Amino acid sequence: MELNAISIGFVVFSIFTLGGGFGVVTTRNLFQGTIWLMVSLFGVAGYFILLSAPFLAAVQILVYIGAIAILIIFAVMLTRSVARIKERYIRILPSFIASLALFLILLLGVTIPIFGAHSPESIPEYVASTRNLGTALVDENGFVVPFLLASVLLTAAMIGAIFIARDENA
Amino acid sequence: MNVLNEWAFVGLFAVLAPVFPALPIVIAWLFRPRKPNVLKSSTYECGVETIGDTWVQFRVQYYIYGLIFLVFDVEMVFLFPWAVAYNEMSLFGFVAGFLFIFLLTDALFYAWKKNALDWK
Amino acid sequence: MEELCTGLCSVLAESGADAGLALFLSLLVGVLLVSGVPLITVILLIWIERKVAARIQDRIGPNRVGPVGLLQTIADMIKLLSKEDITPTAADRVLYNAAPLVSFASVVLIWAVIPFTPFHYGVDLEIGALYFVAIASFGTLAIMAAGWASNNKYALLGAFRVVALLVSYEVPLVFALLLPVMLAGSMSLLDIVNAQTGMWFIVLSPLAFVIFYISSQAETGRAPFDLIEAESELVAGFNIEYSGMKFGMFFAAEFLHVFTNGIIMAILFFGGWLGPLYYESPLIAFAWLGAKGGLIYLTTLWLRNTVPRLRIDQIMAFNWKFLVPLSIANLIAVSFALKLLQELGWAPRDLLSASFGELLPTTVILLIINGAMILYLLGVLRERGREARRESHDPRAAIANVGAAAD
Amino acid sequence: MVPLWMYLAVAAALFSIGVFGVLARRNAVAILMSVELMLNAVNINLVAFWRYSETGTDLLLNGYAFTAFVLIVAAAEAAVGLAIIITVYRNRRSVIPEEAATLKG
Repeated sequence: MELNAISIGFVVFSIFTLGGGFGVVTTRNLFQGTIWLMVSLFGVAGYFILLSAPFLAAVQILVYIGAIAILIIFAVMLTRSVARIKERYIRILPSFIASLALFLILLLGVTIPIFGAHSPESIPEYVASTRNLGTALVDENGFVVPFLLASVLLTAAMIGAIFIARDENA
Repeated sequence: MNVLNEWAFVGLFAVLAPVFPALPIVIAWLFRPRKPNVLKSSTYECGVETIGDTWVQFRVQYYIYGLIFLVFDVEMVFLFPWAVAYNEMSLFGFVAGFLFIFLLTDALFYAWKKNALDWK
Repeated sequence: MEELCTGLCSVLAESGADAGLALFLSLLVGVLLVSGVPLITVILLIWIERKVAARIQDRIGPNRVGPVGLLQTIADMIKLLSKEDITPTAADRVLYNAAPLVSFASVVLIWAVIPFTPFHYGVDLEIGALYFVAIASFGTLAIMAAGWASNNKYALLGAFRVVALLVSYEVPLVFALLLPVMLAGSMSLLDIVNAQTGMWFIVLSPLAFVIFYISSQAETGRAPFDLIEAESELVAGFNIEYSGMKFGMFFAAEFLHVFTNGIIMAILFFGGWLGPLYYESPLIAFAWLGAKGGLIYLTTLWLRNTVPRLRIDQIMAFNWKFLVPLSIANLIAVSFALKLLQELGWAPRDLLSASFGELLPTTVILLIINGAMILYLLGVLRERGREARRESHDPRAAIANVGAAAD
Repeated sequence: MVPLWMYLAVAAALFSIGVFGVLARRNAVAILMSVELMLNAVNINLVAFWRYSETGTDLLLNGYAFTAFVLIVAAAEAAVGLAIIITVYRNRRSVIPEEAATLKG
């Protein structure tokens, strides 16, 4: 892995992604946890750019930093416990061992089969643009059914969430 | 310039953009007077002692607005590609996009009828 | 800046520098050139803002420092530099200090994609229009962080109200933004400008421009949506605990944001640099863009100084019950009509190469549709206004209204 | 370019961090945030496999489109999940999942 813009970007975004992830699971303060989550997801958006999917990166920032962060912060403020939760963690050691084991299994199971394969030189030069995605989304041989199902899902989520969260007494 | 060089430009811009506002703040840090005292650096509350915690309870309406915004924002994931491909698509493609928007409008209509859009 | 970058890059590479280093240096020069534009304008903007406000309110405005008060902003900056910078003990120091930086940076970053002339721009991203919306969300998060990190009730309440306002008005903004993207068939701002060679998008979809204009006025926190600095109600809003230069940064960001939105509107709806003789020289093209953006900017100042502030419940009701349904209806109506025309063969499928004559039937039909919608809306608004006036004359209803407002 | 396995390794690490958060945190909002981390780890994998797959001449959009769908599901999950947390908190004054297990016999 020689030193160039992409590898520098990869290292920087890895630090963002993993550091943010650690921040999320370790901070006691949920507001700071949200900010850490956004740092982590910003790193993921950076990966998308490195992987030539800038549209997904922009959408990632729009959806997570623009909307989900705000929503989580609103929820944190709404559910602030009067009695602070004393202990941060439960079952800390078993959880740690379990997730470490999972990480090792994933690492071994995922990297060994593809190690060396898919050399960087063989990846396609030409990548799909947003226009290709748009055409495929509404193509009857493409993704038109999932496209409409996504709309149904969002509608259901919005109606359901409003129904649950609405305060009838107010 | 290829695609990644463009993003290198944006990345460099993103690194430098916070530096511009940071410069005057750092300069101010060099020159400004420093006379802190307990009263000055206490939390502002119209001159009286702060009562209780900062974290007052908020109304659920904030969450509802955030929620509706989230759904419409996520909708953009599909609507932007749809708009970009608009000129090339057939009537079928337009109808699919129309249905997509129409379903979401239903949800907005539901919220309206349930008075979830009122500030209360 | 593309040609400059590649030119500089090749010169540097020929002089024996490492290729990567040459690229980095040329990119750096490009970044400094592009970011110089907003940084220099912001100093001028504050002066224009104060001068225009003063003229509208029948005052003279700054006129002491320098010719016609031009150096007033510099003097103010020096004053702010010498101010003590108070950080409350209870504040979250990291977020408290980072918030003004992110707030300002989120506005400056928009300038990376703005095409100044056909050949001079930072970058021409494939997703330019979406980039503009995505970057703005950093500003929202910065305001939220500023309110929370101050650890002050009023700051947090102010931040909540502002963020609720900002996210609400982003919905019609993005729906209105979809129309230029749809007409041009591209998100790149360069393509959007080039697609307007035949006809400006303001003519093809005036309603989208009106929606975009109103919601960007709200996005920047200007009157009648200026809950951000409703000093008479919220002490000062989210920036109550800020002082000195950090406080100044929030304000500089706001001033710059208004102007940036003016430029964006000029690009999306008024054809950017297009105008007579724009191809003669990049300077003329740049002047056209500046003139159009500046004119839109002046109207926002005019609005700001004439329209009174609304209550938050009115602002929210206006957005969710009027602007959002309207923007959706507008998108559906225009896209349906255009698709029908394209299927009939009356409208060109590619605006990038369509001439004025080819676009004429489309324009007329779209204008009729938009006009009908606008007339209908004006009727609705007039009726609502009449109702509101009738209610306010009825003393019992007025008392009920006061009770609702106090909640 | 960075080899594919590096992206997958980072995604695996992010996923494991998310799993740890889900198992060990007590606050429901924190658990939800950890779930978001896991979903994003999956998204990294999807996009990386999409980018590195040898397509030849025709364009494969499956990975690209699937990521967009995962994003939508993540958003819907966050919206409904947080709404449930708010309601549970309003009724029971608690954000700890174990304490809201009234349906348990």
